[in-house]
Amino acid sequence: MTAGTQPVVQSATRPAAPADPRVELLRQMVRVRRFEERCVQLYSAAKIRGFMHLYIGEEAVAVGAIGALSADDAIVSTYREHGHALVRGVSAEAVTAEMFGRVTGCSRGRGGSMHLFDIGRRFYGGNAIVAGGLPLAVGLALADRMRGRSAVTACFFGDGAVAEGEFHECMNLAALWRLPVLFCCENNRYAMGTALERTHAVTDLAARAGSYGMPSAAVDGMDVLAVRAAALDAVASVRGGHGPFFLELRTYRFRAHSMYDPDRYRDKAEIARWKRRDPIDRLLKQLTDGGAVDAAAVAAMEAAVAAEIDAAVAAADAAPVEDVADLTRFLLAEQRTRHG
Amino acid sequence: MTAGTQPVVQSATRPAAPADPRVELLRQMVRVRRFEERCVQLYSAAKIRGFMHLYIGEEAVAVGAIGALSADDAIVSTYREHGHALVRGVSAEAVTAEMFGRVTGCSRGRGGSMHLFDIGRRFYGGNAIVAGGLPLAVGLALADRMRGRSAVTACFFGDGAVAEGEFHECMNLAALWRLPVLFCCENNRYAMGTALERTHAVTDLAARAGSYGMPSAAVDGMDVLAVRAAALDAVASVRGGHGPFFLELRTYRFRAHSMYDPDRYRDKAEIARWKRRDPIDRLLKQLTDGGAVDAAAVAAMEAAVAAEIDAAVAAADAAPVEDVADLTRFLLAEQRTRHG
Amino acid sequence: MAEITYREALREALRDALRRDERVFLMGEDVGRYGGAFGVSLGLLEEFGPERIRDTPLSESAFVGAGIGAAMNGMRPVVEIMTVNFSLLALDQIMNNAATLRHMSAGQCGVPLVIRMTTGGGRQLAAQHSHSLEGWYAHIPGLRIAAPATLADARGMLWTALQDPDPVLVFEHGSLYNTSGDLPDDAGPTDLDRARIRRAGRDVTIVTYGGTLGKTLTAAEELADSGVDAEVIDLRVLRPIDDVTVMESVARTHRALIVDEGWRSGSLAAEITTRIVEQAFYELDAPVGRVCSAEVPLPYAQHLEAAALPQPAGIVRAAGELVGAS
Amino acid sequence: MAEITYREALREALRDALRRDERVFLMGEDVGRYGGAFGVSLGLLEEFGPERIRDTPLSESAFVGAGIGAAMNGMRPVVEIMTVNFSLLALDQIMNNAATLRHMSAGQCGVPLVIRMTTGGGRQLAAQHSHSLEGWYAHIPGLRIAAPATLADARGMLWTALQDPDPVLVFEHGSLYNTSGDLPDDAGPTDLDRARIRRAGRDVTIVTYGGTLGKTLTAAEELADSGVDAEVIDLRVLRPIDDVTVMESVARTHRALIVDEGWRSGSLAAEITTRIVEQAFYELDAPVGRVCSAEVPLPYAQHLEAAALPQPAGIVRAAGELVGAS
Ligand SMILES: Cc1ncc(C[n+]2csc(CCOP(=O)(O)OP(=O)(O)O)c2C)c(N)n1
Ligand SMILES: Cc1ncc(C[n+]2csc(CCOP(=O)(O)OP(=O)(O)O)c2C)c(N)n1
Ligand SMILES: [Mg+2]
Ligand SMILES: [Mg+2]
Repeated sequence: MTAGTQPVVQSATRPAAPADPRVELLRQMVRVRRFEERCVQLYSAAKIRGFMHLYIGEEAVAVGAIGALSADDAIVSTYREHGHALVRGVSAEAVTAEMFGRVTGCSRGRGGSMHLFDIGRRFYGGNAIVAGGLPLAVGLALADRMRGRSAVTACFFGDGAVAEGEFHECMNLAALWRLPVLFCCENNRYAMGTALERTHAVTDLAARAGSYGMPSAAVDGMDVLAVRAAALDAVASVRGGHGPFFLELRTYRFRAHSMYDPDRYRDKAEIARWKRRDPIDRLLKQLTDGGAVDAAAVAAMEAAVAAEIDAAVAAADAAPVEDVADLTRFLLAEQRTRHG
Repeated sequence: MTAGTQPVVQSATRPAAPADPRVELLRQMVRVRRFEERCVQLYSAAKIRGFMHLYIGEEAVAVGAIGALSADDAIVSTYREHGHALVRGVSAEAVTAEMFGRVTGCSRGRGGSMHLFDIGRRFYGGNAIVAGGLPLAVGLALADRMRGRSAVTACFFGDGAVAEGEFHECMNLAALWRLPVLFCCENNRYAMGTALERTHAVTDLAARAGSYGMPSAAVDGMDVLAVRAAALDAVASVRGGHGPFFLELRTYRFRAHSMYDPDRYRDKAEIARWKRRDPIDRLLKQLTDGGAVDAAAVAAMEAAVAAEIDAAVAAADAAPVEDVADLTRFLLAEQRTRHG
Repeated sequence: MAEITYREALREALRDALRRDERVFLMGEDVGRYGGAFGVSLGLLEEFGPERIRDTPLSESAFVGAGIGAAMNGMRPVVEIMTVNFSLLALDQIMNNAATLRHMSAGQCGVPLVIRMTTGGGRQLAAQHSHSLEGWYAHIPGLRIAAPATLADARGMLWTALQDPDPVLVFEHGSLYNTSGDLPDDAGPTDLDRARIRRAGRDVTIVTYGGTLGKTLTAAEELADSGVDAEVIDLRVLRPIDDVTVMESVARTHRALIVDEGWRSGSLAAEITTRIVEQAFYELDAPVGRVCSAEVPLPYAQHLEAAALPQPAGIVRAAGELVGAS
Repeated sequence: MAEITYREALREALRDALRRDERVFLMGEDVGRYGGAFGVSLGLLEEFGPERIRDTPLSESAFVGAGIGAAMNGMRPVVEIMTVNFSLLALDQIMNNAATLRHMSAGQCGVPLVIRMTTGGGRQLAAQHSHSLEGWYAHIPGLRIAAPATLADARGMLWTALQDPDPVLVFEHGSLYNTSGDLPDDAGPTDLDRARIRRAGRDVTIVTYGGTLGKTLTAAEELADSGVDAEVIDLRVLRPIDDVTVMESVARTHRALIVDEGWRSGSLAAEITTRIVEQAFYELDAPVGRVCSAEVPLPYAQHLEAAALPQPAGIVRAAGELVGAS
């Protein structure tokens, strides 16, 4: 997208390919950011309920890492997955409607913020049990391998999840069987209110991979270009048959853990320090400095994003809810072969 | 004990101090070995039932490691714990009676082979859930630390247990809190029928400790002197306040996993190769070559051990069983303070 | 008398225990610097320090097991599992160690441990964060299971649990933390033995506990308006169950309804029903009824979740049917 | 017709499934080189190779979860958890993923997974190795729970389970592996829907399943000697429960006894009892009885263990009392 001459991207999910691919990375980050900023308002307005975990500050991770995947690859995510879902192509409307509890939501309102699903896009859901998604990722990858497919399964989880037993079991199993799993550790330095140093005896998480014989890389998760480059390498390694890869993405959440969290445990100065590394500001500056975008282009981008979100919210708001009579629908498959 | 001139040790649990301390190590290994050989007969005679896991071949580990502990230190063990219990000082009679299901057993017949307890000796039991004892060890050590005691908790577990999530959680927690735990990994190269290489992506288990920042050592578990030396160092490190220590004891079980196991998965040549490294033969040769024992001393030792075991079996055989009316006794404490 | 919330009552109980007995300490995820996921332990770290208010890594099995080990070794730990949903990760430790060690060792050791956890649905937290599994735990011999539903029990059960030589699990329903009311300044320990009649009535016995007590009392008032006088029993302790209080009530009312947020099949309500059948069959004028959660993972959407959970209207309907039945 | 053991029948079912459907594979601890802890899969590694007969590390949560993931992605895994005792370590995966994913995703994905495990006591394996927790699992919506008690079901349930688009847990009682008898050579799949009357009778309905079916049939013969004609129902499927078969029987006999190896409080027996009360109360001539395990961790000593478990004598006594009751 060059300085205002090209038409503004109309559809958020199918943008006209911009000249400089970095502009699309910027757009995706802005889109996730603005979406979640709107979510905060919608939560205050009690349109969204339950637990909601924001990704604000961490956008470079989803945009960089998921951008390195192909459409055949699978993704397993956490409860902090708005960004993952949006970047993967789940529409803002489907996500919003889900959080509004509407039948047009990507899980028909059954999941809410923590359980966005889009199996058509191989997005195997947000999982709200810390580390609970890792075994699924191992199994998805196992099946792809057994079925002779070259797909990679990317599995997102936090620094806190690394302390769970399941992390260990899954790292070992994936490495032992050389499965095509890309372990994406979003190290935002806190598990709720518990800082990295009070969770882990050794805080260099990427180094852990070595004890499973797994290759790894630690990347500045506030730099979307670095994330993307590292993820492309990692995906190539996994797809090349070299077994799983552990990618540590060093990032920070600018907001509290969830909407319930008064954020008493972090130093304001620390938050301010990290905010100076805002991944959007950083890329924007690079692009502006290099002349790839100008103020008008950015304004157009913001306007398009705002329009997309406005439309999503309006559509979600107008959407119906699931019929209560369908409460137990989907508990089991609708068709079951009977035998014997 | 020098060549036949000294009286034969009468009590197995309180031997007269022999001149060369290695002789006592030999005696303990022989005692554990002969005890278990008798167990095999007793199992065939259906005197012992249920699961029974033999330690034959691994005696140097218990004798060397437990010998390095003091009476105040605590021990958490597995289902393969006859050796640990005997070396800790639980009488052969109490162990036999336990396996006979008698009220004089060290768990009054409720536990059997897998659940030997002697809390007076700080022997916190055999645990039959693989890795299930590790969290207990962490907690015992935490309490000792909080209570200002200098005790060490030694926790035994196998190579297979290292794959369990609990291993990871406990290693991290003990290291993070710098608790006085001695992790004793009895690496006998098999978890039931599954060889080390098919369980672990990285088979150097001691190296794992590094990823928790924990000091470690790998020792020849067929050499009781090496085990003892390494354990003394490790215990000193833990007691000295340097946090937990991981000791890998490289050993081998000469018999099948349990009495149910037809041992189809191991190569006969491999077993034969390891038998040539029998820890008892090895020490015996050293002691004989050096003149510390002669044939007569060994015969006397064997006779004393046999006598102890005979007496234990006879006593266990004559002992009564728990009254069936006491089935639910010990489910809860007999005394409970009522409030409110 | 002071106005106090359920959350504050729990905190007072913890503070009191930490002051009275130096063997007591609190351990769990985010109990310290965060102040507890539901704010229960806010301020305790500052008052008692990090040795006694211990933030743990996300390692449910390890820190619950560590609580067991510490309890066996002279301490009186209070372990907080953030919610019952995560307790599954520690269930092996609870079942195979906490509940079992005393018996397996023939009384040589005991596990005087208290485990607290939040339970229940109703806050739109969806399928993985809305379980009501206290009925499951009540199946395990060797445990005592408490479900404080009132301010007095929130304040009073902890100390009693800490005096118990055996493990006690305390289930705090997530909907209760913000409930408030007056509590006497000298409110003391409450027993962990007996159920309580929270509303006396003659026509039907409604047995419930924890998060559904409030809904049941609401239903009882509605029933009263239509002339049905319900007796409401708060079980308080789910293991062992106080059969006497239940049977005496059924002997008076001849009708019983159980309200339980667990999924219907295999619920605690089934156990209570069975005990009534075993012990008071000939007193019954109608089949025992139960109002439980629908057998479905709890959905996020408010209207679906509400439809899945026991509600006053459903309780009124079920009780009305029972009283109508011959 | 050929003489076959329960173990062999299970093996034949596995072999058959592996041959018929290339998506099927077996995964678990020691299923390969060892041949299965109880010998069920002996020889299958040699026949089908290590890709389809996969030995796993001791990592219950990881490999059960991997089975779930593989099932979601086009395979038909059979996961063996060596025994129910260790399944607690995988319970989070079973409850929060296997049983939940279809509903939570509004039907976008399903988990056509079969999990097999050994259950039960009676072999002097002591407290940590003798659990009967299938009743617990029967509480979880989204699962189907099977308990093959006969050779025909050992041979026939697996294929049906593999056709199911949802997760099926199969509980094999440890005491059954060595039982033997004749099975037709063309023995085929058996349903996972209905209970079966294993012995017809008029005086009392005895409902049981799995490891206690044999004991119950023994008791029924003894009862017959003393003139009591017991009908014995093998539930076969513990979730969903076939109420119709049970209620029709109770409508004939007017008396019911449940025999269940689970601990008494909170047992599956309580659920069956409650359903009978809910659906057939006015048919009952006596309270429903239950014979369950004593509420104690199972002890090692033979005489204590035997006293803790349901036994024919206790079943005879309980049924006798029921028939005696007015
Ligand atoms: C097993 C489990 N334990 C506890 C929780 C409660 N909880 C939700 S998120 C969270 C922190 C997780 O931290 P991390 O893995 O670093 O991810 P982040 O939230 O920072 O992205 C906790 C403790 C949970 N959901 N699951
Ligand atoms: C959690 C759990 N899973 C499986 C088992 C069954 N099992 C008992 S011992 C064993 C092998 C353990 O191997 P390892 O840790 O190496 O100890 P070893 O028996 O070799 O001493 C297995 C699989 C168990 N007891 N607990
Ligand atoms: Mg984090
Ligand atoms: Mg081993």
